[in-house]
Amino acid sequence: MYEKEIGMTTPELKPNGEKSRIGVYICHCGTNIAKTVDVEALREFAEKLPDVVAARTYKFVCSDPGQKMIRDDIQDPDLKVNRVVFVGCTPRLHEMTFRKVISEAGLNEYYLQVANIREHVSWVTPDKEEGTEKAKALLAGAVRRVHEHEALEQRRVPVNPDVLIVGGGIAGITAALTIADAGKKVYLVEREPSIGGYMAKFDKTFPTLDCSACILTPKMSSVKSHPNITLWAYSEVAEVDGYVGNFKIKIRRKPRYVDEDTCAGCYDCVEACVFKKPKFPDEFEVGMGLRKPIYIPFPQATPLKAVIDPNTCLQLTTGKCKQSCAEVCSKNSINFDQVEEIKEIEVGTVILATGFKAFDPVRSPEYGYGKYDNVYTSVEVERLCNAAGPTGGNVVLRDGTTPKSIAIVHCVGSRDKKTNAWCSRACCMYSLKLAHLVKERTDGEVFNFYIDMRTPGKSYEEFYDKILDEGVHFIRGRAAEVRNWALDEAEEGKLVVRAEDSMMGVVRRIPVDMVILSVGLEPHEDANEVARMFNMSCGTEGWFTERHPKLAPVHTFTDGVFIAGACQGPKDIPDSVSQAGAAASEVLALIDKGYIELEPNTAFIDEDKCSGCHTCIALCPYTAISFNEEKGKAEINEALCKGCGTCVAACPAGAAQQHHFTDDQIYEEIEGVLEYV
Amino acid sequence: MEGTDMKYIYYPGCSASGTGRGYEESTLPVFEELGIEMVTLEDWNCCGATAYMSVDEAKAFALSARNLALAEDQFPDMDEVHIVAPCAACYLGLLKAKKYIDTDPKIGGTIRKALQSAELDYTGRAKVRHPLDVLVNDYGLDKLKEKVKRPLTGLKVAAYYGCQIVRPYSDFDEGHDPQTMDQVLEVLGVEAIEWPHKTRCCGGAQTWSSDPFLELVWIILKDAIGSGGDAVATACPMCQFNLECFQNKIRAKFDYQKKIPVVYFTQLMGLALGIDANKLGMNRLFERLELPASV
Amino acid sequence: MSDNGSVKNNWEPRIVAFFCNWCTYTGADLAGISRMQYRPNTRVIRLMCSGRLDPQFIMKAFREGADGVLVGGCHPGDCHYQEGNYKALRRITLLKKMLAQMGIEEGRLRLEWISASEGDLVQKAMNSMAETIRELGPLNLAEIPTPHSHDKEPVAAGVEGGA
Amino acid sequence: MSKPKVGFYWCASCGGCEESVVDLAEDILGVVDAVDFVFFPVAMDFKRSDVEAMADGEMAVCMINGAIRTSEQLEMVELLRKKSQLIIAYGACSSLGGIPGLANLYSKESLLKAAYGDELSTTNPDYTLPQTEIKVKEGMLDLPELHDDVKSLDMVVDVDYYIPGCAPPVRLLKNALTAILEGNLPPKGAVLAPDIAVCDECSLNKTKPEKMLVSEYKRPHQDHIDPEKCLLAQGFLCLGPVTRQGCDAACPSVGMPCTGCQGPLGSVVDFGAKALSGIASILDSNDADEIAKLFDEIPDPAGTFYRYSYPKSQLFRRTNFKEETK
Repeated sequence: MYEKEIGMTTPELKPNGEKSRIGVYICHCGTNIAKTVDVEALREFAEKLPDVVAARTYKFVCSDPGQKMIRDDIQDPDLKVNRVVFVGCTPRLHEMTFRKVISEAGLNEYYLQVANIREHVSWVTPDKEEGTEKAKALLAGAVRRVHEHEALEQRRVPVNPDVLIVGGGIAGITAALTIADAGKKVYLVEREPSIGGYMAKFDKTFPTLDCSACILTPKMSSVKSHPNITLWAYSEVAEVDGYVGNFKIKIRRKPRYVDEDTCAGCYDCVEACVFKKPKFPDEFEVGMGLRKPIYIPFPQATPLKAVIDPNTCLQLTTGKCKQSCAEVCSKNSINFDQVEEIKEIEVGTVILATGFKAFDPVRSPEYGYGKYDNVYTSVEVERLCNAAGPTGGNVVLRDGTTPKSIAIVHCVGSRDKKTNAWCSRACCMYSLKLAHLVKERTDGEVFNFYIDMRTPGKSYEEFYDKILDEGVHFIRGRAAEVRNWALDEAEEGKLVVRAEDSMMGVVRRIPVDMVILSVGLEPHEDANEVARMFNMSCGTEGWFTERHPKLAPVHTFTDGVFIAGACQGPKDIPDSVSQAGAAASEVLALIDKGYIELEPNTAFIDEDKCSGCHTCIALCPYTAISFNEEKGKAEINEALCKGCGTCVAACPAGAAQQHHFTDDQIYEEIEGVLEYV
Repeated sequence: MEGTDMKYIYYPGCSASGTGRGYEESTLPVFEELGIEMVTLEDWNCCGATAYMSVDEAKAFALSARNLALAEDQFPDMDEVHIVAPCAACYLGLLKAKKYIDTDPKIGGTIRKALQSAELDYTGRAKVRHPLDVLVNDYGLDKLKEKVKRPLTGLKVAAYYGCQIVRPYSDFDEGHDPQTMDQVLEVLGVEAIEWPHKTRCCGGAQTWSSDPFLELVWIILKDAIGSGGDAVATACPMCQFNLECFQNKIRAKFDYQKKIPVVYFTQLMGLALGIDANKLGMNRLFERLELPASV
Repeated sequence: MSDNGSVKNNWEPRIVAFFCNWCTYTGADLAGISRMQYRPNTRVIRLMCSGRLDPQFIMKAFREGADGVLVGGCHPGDCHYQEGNYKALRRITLLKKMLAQMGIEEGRLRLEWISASEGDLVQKAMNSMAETIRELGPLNLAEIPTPHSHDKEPVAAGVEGGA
Repeated sequence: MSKPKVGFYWCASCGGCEESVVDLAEDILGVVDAVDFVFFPVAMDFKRSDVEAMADGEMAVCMINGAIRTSEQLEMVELLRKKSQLIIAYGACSSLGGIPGLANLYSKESLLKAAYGDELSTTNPDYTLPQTEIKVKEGMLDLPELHDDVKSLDMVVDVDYYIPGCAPPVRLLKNALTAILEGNLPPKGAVLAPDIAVCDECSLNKTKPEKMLVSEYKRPHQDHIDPEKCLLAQGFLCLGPVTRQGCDAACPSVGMPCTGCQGPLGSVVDFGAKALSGIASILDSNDADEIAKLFDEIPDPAGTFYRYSYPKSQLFRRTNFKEETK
């Protein structure tokens, strides 16, 4: 009963019992260190420290001979060095190098400690005597610390080869096909009833003016037919759990009220709907066209399935409808009782390709959008230009007449402190494209109001030249306002764009029939929630933050989660596609490797000491700590733990500890840096 | 007491006793009627407005800063001292000075030094407010509605804000399509007409010097009238002056026959609150305001 | 312990710094790479995150002869581990209050937010910390009495300075 | 064979430790059968001379409670150390310095001034302070001298074992006695109580929310305490998570927050600092000003986190510091 009832403080045993035999290797780093630190004095000092069996200096310890020097001491039958202190540059430079060196010599790589006397001493301390003294302190700290080091192994967790891709725009589609073609299983989740994103709305794409549908729709259908792709449209990510290699994700599938498996997309139900005429603003047509409560977003929609809008369907709103859609459906696919469904999937990696949102120009009232009928957004005009659009490709005003003069206002919701400070990158080019298309379709006068013309990209500038030759007018200066008010007869019944022409240095009033606002690209409102769900972050503007703006543009700070396309920042189609490719290959690289290596400096719980006080649990930013009810103890999932040690510092019982940063290791270092100098 | 439980400092500015007299003569009784307590800033000085600002910014800031410092001095134990500056130029001048002193260490340093030499100190407690801001955001339109004794039903007014009270430093209303004055007018029973030139330039001080600027005034008047306004309501002595005094010249220059009275929004408030027109300085108007029979 | 009791002219403050690996430690490396010279009084101990900082470390450092302790973490919102620096902030705020009661001047414990790109701030912090401590003088903790130290002379004598 | 001899002595303490012996209730008879009490000032009439008369190591064990503050206490414990094979620091004061230890936050001078000086409750016009000797008609008498600081027992003599608590729970006393009688003692220096915190044996622990975050700290008088819910979760500053168990969570289980009398766990080197870390970490705020404001509700951190262990803090105490005037 005794030990059980009276547990007690026993003096700490050193890890793995054996006695430390420490080797200290001091680097001159040419003159980088030797110049302001007396390395010889340092060596003599090191020799006298407890358990130090070898102390050597060398010009460049990181060089092959230097590395050999260390290996030899470890393997020397008399010296038997079993702990190594490297005294030189910052551990952030060569810790890995020397870990490799000592493990090659048969020592566990974590029996190494680095004393940083270059960045922290020789380069910042002019006085040699002072520098040497400080170096001694740091060296002693390292010697005392390495004494406490324990043998550790890097941990490997297998990577689940399945992949989740969020967002079915051109980026998501490209990534999905690339990965699926490589033989991996892909879940593609899209919020709208059909994939395709913005590209599906366009008529032509710059600078080649090739038909958007012609290049996109084949990809969409191969997504549908691909054996390795599970496509869930009209669905959203509801919950994310787990970590790189092993995510557990819940997908919310919104009810279509149409059985997706049986629906043939034959339009019979749409024809049969009790609403004889389309009556409600069509989302896909961004309000330019109308649809019925039951509809198919567009002819090439993927999946090509009907969907019922619960807010306008008589049956679903009032419960009173003769349900002619259901009657006519030969497949009995209509199901008014359909409810939301939650799918649980397990994947190893995730690509977010959630894209962007077009700026809502109501936020820039000076342009009169929503006030004047004939002020349109660029997206609306994309639909007007589209042969499959509401006007069959004719660019006409709301009253059906063809505009004789059109103004295209650049940078609406871009490069504007009042709304969005950034350049939306794609607008100049798509404005040029629209200029071409509306001119071609209306033969009217087209005026572009721009701040700067930005055409960086293969054959973009050439495209600009082409449009110039077509006789489109360009006025350099941000448009101040769009008003329906006439100063003279010429302006009567027109929209007047007022802008400073900064080339001529005058304010100009240009009366036109139609105004097209080239709206900028914005992050989605819920970008931050999505980021939080995946434990990553958004910049202040709301774009997803990449791990490194230059060297890791598709990585995020959450391992295993990648980003592609405009969700990372404004992008045109070519850039989105190439980023999607990059993200896909990062994913494939991880899958191909098959496992993830984790630094072993994770936290762990000494169960005998844990009283189950819960202090640590809420402190973990990675929800790596959970409470084991039957044991009544906290548990740390080492695969989730990133090794910050916050829980360790907080644990009131000292039951939580961190490998490679244990209390004892740090106490030793504290004593070391203070005791001898 | 009724009104807001806040206490405000009133900054008249030079125009209040000059061309803009009608503005003060209507603002003070209106605020009194509403029970909004307002005491005049003691020993106030020029706000350093537009002209000075363009000659010597630092000195202009210093002038404004002195007013801010005096205000803090006058209410030593308030966390925030709210200065109400009806004149758009004063409002902008004080606001601009405050912004730069608060945010630009260099300017802030210089100005504080200058103040110290006069044994004054500006801590940042002073806030600059426009009457519209106070009415809508502190006092509240609902409360104002209760106070209306004589709704100005049937009167159509073009609310004209001018540039200075909505751009670029103030944040109580939208910079290109402001609404606060329209809201106040609607509460008075007035129909605030929809028109695009609410914040268009009135020509500022230039109307004196050269004719082209008359066109600016003309655009505003023409649109106000064209959009069906019986009157233009302003919140700025300069705007009021420009829009009112040049109507003869404009009629001559652009051979345009129509006239329109240009009043301060506070004068309309006074009328709706049942204050006698002559006590609101409306007798000073060149173009008398005819109230519709419905009132 | 080495002698930190006597304030000679040549007395040099001894400061222990706990820097987080991702921001402040890297910032200190940058100071080095940029050859920014500063006083050598501070000895840096690397933690992965300022959130690992157990107040016991600070007490231990004082006991072992540090005259001051400097803590460096990422700026609020920038923590590599999302929120570790806030935990450090919570602990140090309360600890300072407690140390004051124990007669430890506020300046002897300092928390600084310094990012990886702010080598100049490391230099500043190192110098100004050294200056603060120099003005405050040595910490002079009483030796912890032991039966043996007590054999020599009544602990009381050496220890009590009084107010 | 003769029964093992046992001594019991008190230094700077309140007498509660003695009471805890009485808490043995009828079990005390068993104890009296098993051992001889040869020194027990509070209960039996033995004199210092009786102890001096003993041979060295004659006592099997001597339990000493109370902190060391006077020359007399020092002499006595040194004497007892000689005469006893085992010395057990009994209770919080002798193990850690205890409540008296908080006196180390102040200088002797200021304490005397407070006690004998011009406090409202004191009438001492010519400011007479405790003397070290006094003249009576029989001659001069020595009086104990007040040391400058308060020490735990192990700061003045070697201590073999510790029994924590204020006062020690009877269960720990029983276990210790049994262990001694059975000769079944752990290695020297052990604290004779389980090395795990109070929460582990606290009935309220299961009521803790999964995520322990506290929006504000309250003192018991500031709000209604729900005795069915974890006190810390309610925002009452309970030191159960830091404090060594053995008390059957006596206080929390009746709705009073734990104040830490059972002292630190084995792996803790500074009770106050560790307690502070746990308590500060779970305060649910990231805003510097708000954090400072919320901690105003802990007006006396030193007295809260070091209530029983100040002399055992890593700092022991600062010399030559300007203490805050009370």
